[in-house]
Amino acid sequence: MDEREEDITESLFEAPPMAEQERMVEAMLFASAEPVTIRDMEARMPHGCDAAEAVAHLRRRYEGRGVRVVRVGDAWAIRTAPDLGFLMQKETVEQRKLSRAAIETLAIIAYHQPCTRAEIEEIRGVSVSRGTIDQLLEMGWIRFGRRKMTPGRPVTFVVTPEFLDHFGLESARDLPGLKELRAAGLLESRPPPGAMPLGVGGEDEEEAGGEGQPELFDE
Amino acid sequence: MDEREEDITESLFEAPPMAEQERMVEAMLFASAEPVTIRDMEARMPHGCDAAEAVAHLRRRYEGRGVRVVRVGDAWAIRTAPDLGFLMQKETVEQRKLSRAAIETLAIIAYHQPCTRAEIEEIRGVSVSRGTIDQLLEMGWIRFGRRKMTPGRPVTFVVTPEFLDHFGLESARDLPGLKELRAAGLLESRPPPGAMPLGVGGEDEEEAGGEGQPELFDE
Amino acid sequence: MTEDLFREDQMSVQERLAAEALIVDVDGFEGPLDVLLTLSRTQKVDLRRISVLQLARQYLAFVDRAKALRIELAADYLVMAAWLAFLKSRLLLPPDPAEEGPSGEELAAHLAFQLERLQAMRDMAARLMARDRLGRDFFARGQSEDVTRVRRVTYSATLLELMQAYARIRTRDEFRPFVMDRDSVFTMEQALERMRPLIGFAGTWTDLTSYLPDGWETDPVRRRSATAATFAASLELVKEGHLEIRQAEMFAPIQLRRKDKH
Repeated sequence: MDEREEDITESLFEAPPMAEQERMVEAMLFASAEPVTIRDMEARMPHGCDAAEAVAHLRRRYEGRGVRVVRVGDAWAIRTAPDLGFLMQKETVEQRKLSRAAIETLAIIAYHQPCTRAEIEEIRGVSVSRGTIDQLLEMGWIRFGRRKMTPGRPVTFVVTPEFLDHFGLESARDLPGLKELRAAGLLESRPPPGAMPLGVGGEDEEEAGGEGQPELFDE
Repeated sequence: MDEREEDITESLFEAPPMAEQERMVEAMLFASAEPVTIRDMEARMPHGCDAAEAVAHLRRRYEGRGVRVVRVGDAWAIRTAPDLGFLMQKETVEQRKLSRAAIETLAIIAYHQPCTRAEIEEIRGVSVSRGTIDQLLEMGWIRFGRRKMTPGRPVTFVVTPEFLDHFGLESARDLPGLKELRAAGLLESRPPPGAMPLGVGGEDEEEAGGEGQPELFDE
Repeated sequence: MTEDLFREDQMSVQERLAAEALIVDVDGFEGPLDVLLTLSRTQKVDLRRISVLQLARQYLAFVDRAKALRIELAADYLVMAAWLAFLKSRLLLPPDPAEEGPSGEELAAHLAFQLERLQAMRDMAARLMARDRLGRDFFARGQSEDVTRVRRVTYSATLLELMQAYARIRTRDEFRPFVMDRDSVFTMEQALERMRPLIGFAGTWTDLTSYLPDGWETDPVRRRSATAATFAASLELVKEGHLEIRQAEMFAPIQLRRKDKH
């Protein structure tokens, strides 16, 4: 603790050598089960450290080892190499069984985020059953995003860092097949021409939005 | 998992190379919640492995690094290098659930900000203890807003960026309304009591964003 | 004429069998779009090359079959059937230039797009779930280290708890907004409003009671309220620097005077 204070007060001195910074980052990432942000690491390191560079070094060092340094959104974590999963039966946590509706809803949110409830319904062609969104929220895989700037300002859903961590994704941009889907135009929202029977969205959105908020967010 | 069985039955084949065994030991020591014995490791590794030797290799590899392989009784574990303990303060934070009074008060402030103590009490229907507000202030989830321009000029409370950060919101306006809560299945479907004077005007809300006011603390 | 056309494309044996097979687990389907997607697979082509006309026939066969077997279909299945019948007629008949709205081809293209999009999302969902997953294929640190003796207590709450708390309050049965009998209450705001224009004339010390509003001096309840409000308003004006206030001794009359700005 003394070292740290010293470094803050005597910031005229240089930051520790990069090898030392790498050790610090290594210790912090090892100690935490959750991903740690660069900002968080730097807040704990002596003044003048470059945690991002230290992590980059560390990541290379662990290539091919039994644990890996992985990126999760804005943060970093150490995770075991997936090919060694068979050793870990003891650690395996019971995976909660998700319904098909929940899995599809999750995928739609991930690929279309920020995504409104009406959009989910439009894509699936059925209304989102009570409890599906609830379950995904509770698992911490989705959260509320910014409201859509469309009439009624409906709430949106986006995926969380926990989602990325769980599925081993660096960012939502790394979702499998994202580029192909975009190239095929399957992520555009295309308004249905005239009256389509599957436009569960249209009307609902109007309703959900139109009245949803004025009482709460009086403008 | 198949690999393992294969290795057990086909033990005529050689054990994996030592580098591979070292990876396995590394992953197990990392992921295990408790120190692991050599016997335990070998039981989980393919047949013919020498966990003790693999641990010895791993231990040497970690010499001088940010974490070390240490012996705990007759088992092994990965631990932070002692000189880096100062980085670990954050990991020993104790988490407690917020009391019901506190979370209700917080919810009211979030939905109605800027919000006076009297308004909180009117909505909750019971008085708000001083400790509750103090706790929320201390946690940095609420702060003082602009004084109300009503007689007595009571202080108001608003939520902070830390609050938004903790709850993964981009703004307090992204909180779902009652109707949306119900739609998401978070609320039993009973309509809210009719005409409730919800929320303070838009103007006030705008002002909440303003800077902390010096005259706030003039009493 | 349209009727004839319908009769002409009676379902083939194959379609009838396909429809029958679907009927078996109609409960297993998630709405008409799901059924359409399943039906489209029998065409064994890329979804982009799907024949929407043929698909419409297959779906109508499915609905007819359900009716024949006296299976109750949910309303949205029947809405879809009606719409597909309409679409079919649009696709079969030569376009009528006088007719409003999108063409049959446009509608068919959009339906094909919806099917392709739903299929894509299902594929992606499957790819997602098949990925290496935390806690199953790869693992986080298993051991939390107790390195320092410093223990800070932090309080946590989830967004769900926050929203549920709010919902709980807002839907509480016994909740009633507090309402007062306003008839005999003179508020401070009213008093302020009344006094502001008057105080400009109070160059000399004047008794506070002279500021009471008309009709509030006699009834004791009203008089009490008006006096309190006027007194509170006076204090407010003093605080703002517009007024001076004095009282010679306990229970003596309270007097007011305009304060001149320097």
